[in-house]
Amino acid sequence: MVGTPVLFVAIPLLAAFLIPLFGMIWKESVRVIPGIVLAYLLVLAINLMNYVMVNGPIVEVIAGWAPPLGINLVFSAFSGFLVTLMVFLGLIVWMYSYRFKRNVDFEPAKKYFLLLMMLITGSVGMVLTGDIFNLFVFIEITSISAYALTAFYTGRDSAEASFKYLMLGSLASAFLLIAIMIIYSQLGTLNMADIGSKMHLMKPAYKIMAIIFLFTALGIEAEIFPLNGWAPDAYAEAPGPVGAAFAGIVVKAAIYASIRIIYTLFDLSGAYDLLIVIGMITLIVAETAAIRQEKLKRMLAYSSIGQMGLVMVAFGMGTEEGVFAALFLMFNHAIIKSLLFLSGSYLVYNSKDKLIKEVNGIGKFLPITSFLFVLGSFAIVGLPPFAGFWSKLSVLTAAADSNMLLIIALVLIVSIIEVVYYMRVVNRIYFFKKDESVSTQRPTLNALIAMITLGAIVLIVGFYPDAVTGFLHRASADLMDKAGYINDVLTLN
Amino acid sequence: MINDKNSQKIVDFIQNWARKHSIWVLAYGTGCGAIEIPPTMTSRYDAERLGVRGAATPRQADVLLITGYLTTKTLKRVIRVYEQMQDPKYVIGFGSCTINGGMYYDSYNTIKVLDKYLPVDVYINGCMPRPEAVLSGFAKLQELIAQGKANGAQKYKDNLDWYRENQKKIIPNWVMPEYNW
Amino acid sequence: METIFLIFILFLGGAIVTWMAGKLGNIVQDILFLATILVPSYLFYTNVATGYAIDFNVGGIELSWGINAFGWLFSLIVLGLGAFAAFYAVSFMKGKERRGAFYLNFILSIMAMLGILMSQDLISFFIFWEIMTWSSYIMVVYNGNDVQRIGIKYFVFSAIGAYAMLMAIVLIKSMTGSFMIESLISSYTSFSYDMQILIPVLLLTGFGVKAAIMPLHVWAPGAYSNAPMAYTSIFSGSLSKMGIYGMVIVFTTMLSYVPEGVWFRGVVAWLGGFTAVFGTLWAIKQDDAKKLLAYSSVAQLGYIIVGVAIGTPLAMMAGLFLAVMHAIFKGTLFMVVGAIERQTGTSNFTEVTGLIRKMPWTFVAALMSIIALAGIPPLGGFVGKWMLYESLITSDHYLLVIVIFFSSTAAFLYCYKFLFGFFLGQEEEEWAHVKEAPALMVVPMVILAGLTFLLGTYPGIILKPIANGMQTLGYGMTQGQLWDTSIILNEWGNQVVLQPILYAILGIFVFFVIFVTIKGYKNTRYVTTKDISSSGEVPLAHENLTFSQGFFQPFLRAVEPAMRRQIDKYYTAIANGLESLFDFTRRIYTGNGQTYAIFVIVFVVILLIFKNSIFG
Amino acid sequence: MEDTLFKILDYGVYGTAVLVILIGLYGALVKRSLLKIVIGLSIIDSGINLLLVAIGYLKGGTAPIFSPGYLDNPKIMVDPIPQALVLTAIVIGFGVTAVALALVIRLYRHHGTLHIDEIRNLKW
Amino acid sequence: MDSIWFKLLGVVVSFIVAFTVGMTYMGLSRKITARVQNRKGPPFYQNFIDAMKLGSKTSAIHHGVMQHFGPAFLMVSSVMSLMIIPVLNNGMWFSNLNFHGDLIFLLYIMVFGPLGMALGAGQTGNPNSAIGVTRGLSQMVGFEIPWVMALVALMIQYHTTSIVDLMNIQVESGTWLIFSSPFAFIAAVLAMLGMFRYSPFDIVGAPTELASGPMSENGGKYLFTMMSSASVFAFAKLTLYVDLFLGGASNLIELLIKTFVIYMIPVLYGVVSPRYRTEQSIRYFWGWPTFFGLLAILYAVFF
Repeated sequence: MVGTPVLFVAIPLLAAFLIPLFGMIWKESVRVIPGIVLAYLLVLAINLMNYVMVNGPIVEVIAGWAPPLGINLVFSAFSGFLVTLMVFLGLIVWMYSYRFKRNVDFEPAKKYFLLLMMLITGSVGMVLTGDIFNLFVFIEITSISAYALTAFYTGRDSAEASFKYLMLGSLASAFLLIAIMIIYSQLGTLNMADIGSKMHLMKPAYKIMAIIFLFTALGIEAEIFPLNGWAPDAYAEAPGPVGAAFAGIVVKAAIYASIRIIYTLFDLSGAYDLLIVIGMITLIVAETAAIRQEKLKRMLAYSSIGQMGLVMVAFGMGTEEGVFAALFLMFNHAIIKSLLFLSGSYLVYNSKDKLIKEVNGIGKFLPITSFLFVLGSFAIVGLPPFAGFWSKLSVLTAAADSNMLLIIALVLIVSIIEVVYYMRVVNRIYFFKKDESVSTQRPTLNALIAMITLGAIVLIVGFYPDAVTGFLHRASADLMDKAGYINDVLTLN
Repeated sequence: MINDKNSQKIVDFIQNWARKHSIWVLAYGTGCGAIEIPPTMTSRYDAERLGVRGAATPRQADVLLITGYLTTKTLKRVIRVYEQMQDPKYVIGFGSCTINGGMYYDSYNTIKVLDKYLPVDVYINGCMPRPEAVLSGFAKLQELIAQGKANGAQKYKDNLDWYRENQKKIIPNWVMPEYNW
Repeated sequence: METIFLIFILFLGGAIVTWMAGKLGNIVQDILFLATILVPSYLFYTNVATGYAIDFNVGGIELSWGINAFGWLFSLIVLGLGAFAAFYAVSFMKGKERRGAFYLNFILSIMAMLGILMSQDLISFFIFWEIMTWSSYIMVVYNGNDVQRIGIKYFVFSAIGAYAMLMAIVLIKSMTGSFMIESLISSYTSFSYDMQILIPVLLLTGFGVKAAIMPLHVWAPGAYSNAPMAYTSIFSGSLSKMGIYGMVIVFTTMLSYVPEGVWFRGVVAWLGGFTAVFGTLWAIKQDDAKKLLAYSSVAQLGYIIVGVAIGTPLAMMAGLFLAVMHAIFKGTLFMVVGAIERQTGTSNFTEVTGLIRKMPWTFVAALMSIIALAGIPPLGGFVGKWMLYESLITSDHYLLVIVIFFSSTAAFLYCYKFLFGFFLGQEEEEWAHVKEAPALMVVPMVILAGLTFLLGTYPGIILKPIANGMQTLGYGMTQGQLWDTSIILNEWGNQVVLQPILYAILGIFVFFVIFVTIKGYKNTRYVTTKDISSSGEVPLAHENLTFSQGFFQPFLRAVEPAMRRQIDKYYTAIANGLESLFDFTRRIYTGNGQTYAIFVIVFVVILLIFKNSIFG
Repeated sequence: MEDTLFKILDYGVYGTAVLVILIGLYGALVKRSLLKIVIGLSIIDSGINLLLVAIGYLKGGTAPIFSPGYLDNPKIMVDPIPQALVLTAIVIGFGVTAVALALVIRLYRHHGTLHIDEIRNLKW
Repeated sequence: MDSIWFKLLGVVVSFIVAFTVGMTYMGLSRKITARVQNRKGPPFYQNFIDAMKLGSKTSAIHHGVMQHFGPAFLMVSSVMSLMIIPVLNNGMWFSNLNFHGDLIFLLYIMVFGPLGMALGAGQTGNPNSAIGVTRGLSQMVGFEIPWVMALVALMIQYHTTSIVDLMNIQVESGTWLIFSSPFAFIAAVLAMLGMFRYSPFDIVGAPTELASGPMSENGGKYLFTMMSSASVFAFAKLTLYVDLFLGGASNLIELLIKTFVIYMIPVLYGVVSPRYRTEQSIRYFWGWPTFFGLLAILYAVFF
């Protein structure tokens, strides 16, 4: 073991505070430091992951108070996998936005990377933490930096998007607090494992109240319909890499939190059905809304929401297969949707309104970016032999094993809608005449490396899904093993 | 054997007999004479019993029937039709107008003497000639065919330059392809 | 290394290398392209024997690749036609844009089709199926004409088919615990009644889309006509046969075990019959050669489906034989259209006329393929049709015979239209400059056209592999003599030896051609097509007297009631309705943050109200 | 009497907290001005904080830090954790409000109005 | 008997017979038409004279190679039909190359010629030819339906597709199929009206309308070939009807009588009829003839 989970929270937070300081000394450092930090964290995450795969979860106690009293961080196969994914995506986003524009001023860059580090801190913290109030704190860290990042461009629309996000985010934190209050007032503990072990003591009415408020609060972050009004706006108006970070990092953390709550904290079977129903509705509404979008990133945002709905459905099956499918879907979605956001923002780089019709015929001028976007499109709609296919297959297999014919049919029908709008964009990119008034922007080298890395992963996972399925199986087994989690946390000395 | 004169004679005889009894007529209804064709063909006079029958296109026809006056405008078409017919082919001038212009002798837009433009084998006079006269004209043509004397086409071939000259006098804008034998 | 892997790696690597090689020069790219098609084909036929199989494991899923005699039969269509089309494509694509992408998708399609034939498990079947779908999709939109309508339509229908198949696959997996086709077949009878119905329906939907069966065919005309012709020849020739391949497996294995199979057979056969009729009628109506051939493909696939669905040994043979023949002649015909389009710039009958003297070899290829298509005796199409009729009569599908015969007679109409529209009619000055297509395009066409003759004379050449394939599918050896030689012996004992008939036909033909030609040869002269008997008028150079507008107007007037309703329109209406609905759903996102906040509160309130029924 | 009073007070505190939350919700959901919405959100926060503190309160309890009676009888100590939570929540709420106000300023600059119905460029 | 030369001789003889009979029948039809129209009419051998004249034309034009092929295709179709249809039912004479006469094969061979001819007509570039061809093909689609229905009915009823078998059945049972499957006969005869292209179905070559349609650019030897082919084909078709429905014929005289009777149906129907338009013609065939065809099939299936 080369490090402890606490570093995942501490180092980026520290880096976030140090960035402005170092920036005074060496201006380039605001760009370099996050990279170094994230690279280190990635190495650390991979090492820890390997350790965890062999030795079981690491439970880190902060400030020496043992659970259930103290705050603890849990780096299990499940959370570790997500942390690794998030840190990796953070690195990709950093790489991409190293010089997003060719000449970025110092001030915006400083703020941007600072906020990005905060975002990663919060998200990683959400995944790692074993304490429900700590979760609240991390959510708030994430949210506040997300508000700021959404409003990063000084246009009026980004402020509007950010404000909507903020409104819903405040409600979310309010609900979360209420839920925490209910749980604490009933059980007198904030430790998740402890809550999970004592949940049977709680009165059902309070239990249901708590789960409703928790679910709503986390649902807002996890883009569940009808709580996701902020999402399309925020995705569309945030800078491209931030969109990728939302899709790949923030939402994943929120999903993790809600799933952890439903799987580990509560023992309500109705919650699973609720997940399926809500997930299905989210999927359908989002995909149908996406098909009529005129703005590229907004379309991607709706698609992202839809995918989250699908993840919810997969989690809602409650079987290990379902969890595996959901995790696979989350992984693929993180990779592919990031790829789409990253390449898509170069496709509409110079356009004011980011309209889909402005990508007409752009394939000739931005061959690699366009190709990667198309690759991402193919992958996300689940065309083999790309990564998305395997996750879709596992979702469907899990559904079939749970005897959910209707779910299979609906998912597939919605997939057809998904196919339609992605293919429309692909058609425009390659087979339409270019609009002369649209000027293209060639991606920088860093951005290209970032995108190509993601593209390569899409292909690798597509051709060789075994590259990740091993981890995913462990992670899903880990999530399903509620007793094991409680045991691991509470018996720690 | 084919070059043998006697056998050629026999072949000619048979062929001429066949041609004589199978006359497919392309009735070019240029003038008022066209009205005399139906009575000729239908039940009262029934030209078909002589083997005379209408042909649909010049490619299939043996006889070109110029029925009546021929305007300068129509001449071009008639020449065209005649040249599209397959050998052996015959022309029957029908009515006085084809002989000397008839009642249109001083018209500015009809041709007077058909023979200057197309090699006429048989003229049928009258204005109009009655079906009886038409039938007798066909009989005359049959006679000529049987004797091998209905060689207007050969005449046309031999004197093509002369005919062309006459034709071109009437038709100023000559757009037809030159007739290649 | 296993040869199968080598083949696929060669295909895949070759595809990518060819794609990238655009910078190295066109010649290099062409050679790479041809090598990528030919080398794996060579390896396949030399090193992969029937019965070869290999199992491996990807992502925790057992996969198995192998080839049986039935797949081998289709591999002839795929790789054989593919090789010819590849040579054609090299010349066809000369000087065109995005050749790399074309070559890439061409190779990928061929690889995917071979993969489908090699897949012994449903997952790799599906993977290759989808690779085939998207690579062909890219080809459909390749020219950029009307891609949002035609391309999306193609993809949506493909997706419907593929997802129906996927649903069947996951259901099968959950029931049998395995993705193997064999385990599906062996445990099919133990499924519940619902599943016994549902799974064939889903699978047949999936295959039916590719085979362009009646209600699912609407993508085909647009897609076939929109793709580059060099690709359409394998699109229509081989790719659609993959649907047939799947259907055959469903019919011969699963559906023959259950009593409901009879109904399936009847329904699908009748759908095939209707496909044939309406495909033909619409083909007659088309003025664009590509569209005409596209509808014709739909119709011809209808015959094949009828044969396959009836499923008696003779019918199956007929269907498979027609499948092979259709690959050959329709491949050729699309190549012909491609050649004409390349040389003249249009494929519209109303524009191009009188090419016979300019493109004689193309005409020969077109003529022979058309004769084969029409099913007229000397050439191969007849054998298939004949067997089809025999099988339909012997299996008591009398009305279906009439339907098929009607469509096959009506097919003469568009056959003639195709030949007349392009090659016959008046020669126009506008097309005086047209030259014969390059040798690289003509030679594949002519060879393929020659194949139709060869297979018409010696159908045993292809009937033997078909028989082998059918044995793999469980048809017994009892009818062995049926496909022993090129003698066709129908079930009622009428024996027709084809070769003497063909020789007689040829002999009579040659005799009369010579008679007509040399009689009075010296006095027979050639005249141009302007020298026609048109009431003495001389058509001027710019006057086109060719009859090409409203070619079969009287016929179409007669059948107009049947063609008044188009399935396509209903689909379009549904699609438009859905889009309007979706436009409505997205208005949920009003753009007002407060509304969203109210949504949240409402959500919570609803959950709180229904908490007992949800969590109770 | 005293018990009843306490009870009333008890429920009164809870009720007040809920009332505050509802007032805040009213402000956030019904008022059309951005500023009032922000204020409403703050009020929700305050209400929740109040509720949280109220829950942590022990009748006759004392502060957990160096207050009289604390050492004698740990049981009368008020649970410190809700108070810690409230402190954190207040800080976070403050941060959120600050961001919100910043955004409101920017929105006002761009749109020239604070009416939320007119700030709807992003929709559908 | 089985020598190939003997067979070839048989081919030649039956060709000559067919040519003669067909030509004579056509001449007779002209004569009959004339008599109905109160004319004297040409002699019955008039068609021979016409053919001879056409053969003796000394010049000809062609528009391309297909114009040579067209008449040849037509001849192939006629001669092959003749060879496949057994002329007499004694199984010895005029068996030609018939391979026990397969009906389906025959159906296709019969459309082979018109299609080839259509190609030849197309090459001429004459619009009338193409119009005629389209009309002919359309009409063919029309009359093939009842025709095939009738044949399918026979096939169902007697479980054979062989003409020879059908003839043998009639000989053995002593009942002609006209009596044992009357509806099939009616459908077939109504279809025959279209097949012979007399009025009202003479829309293909309509002389005044289309200038003889597909033939309009053919004169001399081409027309001669077509005429011969038409007469051979007519004989072949009549023989087929006799074979199928009238029990075949054991000698030529019987054959002539029977074929003449059959032949009179379209001729007499045609003499008194005007001309249909194409779609009227098609709809005609899809009306009563198809109905009778359906009846025939039902009859065959249920009885």
